[in-house]
Amino acid sequence: MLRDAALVAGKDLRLEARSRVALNQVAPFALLVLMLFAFALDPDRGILARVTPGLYWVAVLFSGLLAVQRAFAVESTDGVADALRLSGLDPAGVFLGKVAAVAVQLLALEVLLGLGVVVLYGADPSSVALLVPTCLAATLGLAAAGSVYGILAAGLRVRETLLPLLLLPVLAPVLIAATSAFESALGGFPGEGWRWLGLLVVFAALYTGLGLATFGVLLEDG
Amino acid sequence: MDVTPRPAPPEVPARRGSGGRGPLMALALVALLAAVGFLLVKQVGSASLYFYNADEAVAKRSQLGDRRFRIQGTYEGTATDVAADTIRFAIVFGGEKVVIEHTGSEPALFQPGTAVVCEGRWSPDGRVFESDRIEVKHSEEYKAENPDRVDPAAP
Amino acid sequence: MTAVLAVLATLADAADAAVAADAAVATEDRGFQWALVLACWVAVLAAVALVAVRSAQRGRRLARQIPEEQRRWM
Amino acid sequence: MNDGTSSPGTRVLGALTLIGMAVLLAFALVISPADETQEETVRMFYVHVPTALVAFGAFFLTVAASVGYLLRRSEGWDVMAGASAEVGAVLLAATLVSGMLWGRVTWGVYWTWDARLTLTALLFVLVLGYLAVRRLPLERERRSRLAAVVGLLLGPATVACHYATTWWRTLHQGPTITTADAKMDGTMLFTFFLGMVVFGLLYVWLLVHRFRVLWLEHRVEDLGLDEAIAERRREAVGVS
Repeated sequence: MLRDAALVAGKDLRLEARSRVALNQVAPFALLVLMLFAFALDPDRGILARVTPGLYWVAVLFSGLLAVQRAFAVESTDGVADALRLSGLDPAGVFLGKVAAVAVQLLALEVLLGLGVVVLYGADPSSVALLVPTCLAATLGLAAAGSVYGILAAGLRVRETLLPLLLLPVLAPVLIAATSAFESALGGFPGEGWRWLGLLVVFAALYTGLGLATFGVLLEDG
Repeated sequence: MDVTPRPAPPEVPARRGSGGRGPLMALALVALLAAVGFLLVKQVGSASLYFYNADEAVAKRSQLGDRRFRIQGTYEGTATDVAADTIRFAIVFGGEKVVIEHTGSEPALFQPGTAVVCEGRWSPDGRVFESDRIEVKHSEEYKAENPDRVDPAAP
Repeated sequence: MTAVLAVLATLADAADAAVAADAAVATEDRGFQWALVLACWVAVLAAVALVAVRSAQRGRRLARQIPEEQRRWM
Repeated sequence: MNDGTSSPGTRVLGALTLIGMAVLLAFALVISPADETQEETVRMFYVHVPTALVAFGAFFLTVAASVGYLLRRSEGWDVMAGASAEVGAVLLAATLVSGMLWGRVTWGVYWTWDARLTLTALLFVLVLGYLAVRRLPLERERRSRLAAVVGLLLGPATVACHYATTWWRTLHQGPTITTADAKMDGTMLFTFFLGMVVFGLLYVWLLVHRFRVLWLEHRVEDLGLDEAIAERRREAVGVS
């Protein structure tokens, strides 16, 4: 299963490395979102500093949505999904591979957005001990939930509208928990942050479990 | 990547139909239940804080600084007007008393003895809590109203 | 802290008058409360009734397209 | 002789529901007393709480039926899951509306983002998403499969929503009716239980009808497909 996962993740990341869609389109989009927030809230520096965690995660969420859509659009076009199914790969392995590929892209995106937040909004990323595990857990949750719904919506004519409708409410807990954890990390009272991190871990575990168990059903005939 | 068809390992059961789904479904259910249970254990009593109780807010006064938060306590005594639309009253919780200066309107059930949640921040000197929104947190107890007491002026 | 206590003492003095005023407001509010209660019940029952009627209409329209023997179980 | 989705059984059920609703209205609006602190607004309790609890029950049936579908792959489970979610969505909408009005008069605000309200809003959106999946223009077997997987997720959301007031600090008050002791006046308690029974009956009544409507929808789909195949055959025969 893990070998299959590595195969799929490798394939996706190689595809990405060659096509550079994430680099050339998703990353600029994410930075653009950050800039738009700054334009909208500029007159009051205080507001921008207070809402930085929320803006950061909203930006991650929206650009993450694009990354997920992209990851599964790749499958549905050239009949790759059929090839995957026929190849006899373990569905759980395919799922893990997809999650890993999406998570790697998301992490790169988060680092980029983190730099943007530090430079543009003046955030202070000194409490790394909480920020890094929060990012990891939230990313795993986003990638796992995104992969479950991504394969579900892949190949449907209405996927552009259906995927956000299904995915955003499901990801709301991640947004809330990650934002709160960041708030307490940036605000200098990390005590509460750890509880939110716990919630993120639960979420990631829940969706990884769900994906492992149901991916076979979802993959059955595309 | 090699995606050429290869024979499925013989021990893998057919993917279609009800056969072979059982263990996976069981796994899914166990995962769901375990996660929910973990969530329950993790979060009971700790709280993602919708509000701080009055005593916690006093204890964390320096930490909270000028952050906006919500504070909860039982409204005691009566409110006095200190400005055109600002009232001052006290809330109590856990043995701590906090004076609230509230600007704006009050909900209908805002009466002495009810638990209230006020939204705002500590004043710069930390003496009073400056609120601009009051929510009444009524209890989960329901008692029939006693007509004699409520309407003493009735003929 | 003493200033706070002094303020509270003044607050307590004004209590009786305020309670009387509150009771008066509360009784006046009854009409408003009834309006909300009735609005709530009407909204809920009307919504359920609307759903039920539309569902029945759709059921009737669909049933006409299906031969009788296929829906004998109903 | 039978031109709709009703049958003798559902007619009896419907009559019981309507009579029960009339009695409930009498108890809720006339017979039961006003509350000591909340006064007349407590009369929203009898619609708010039963609709919420019955809606939660409805979503659990959706989850159970989704599991049933994934295990057995039978059309009945699929239709059951869909019908239950539809009725549950209506009841949850009723809960939200009554809760907003009730909150406006007791808390002083229509809406606040505490754990219970936030989770209820999320649950409602999740159900809307589930119903959107059920409306996808796909071949039925695939649509049912996708819907069943999405339906599973209503389970944790419903549990979290139901226990939100116990797990987290909320503006929303905690449970009134617990097995240990009900913190409620006798007539009020009876009215509440009556409300549970009546909204429960309403749910079952609507569920049966929605089940039949969805079943008929599938039959009409099949009919359309059969006709298309037959037509195609005729064409083929005509050409050759």
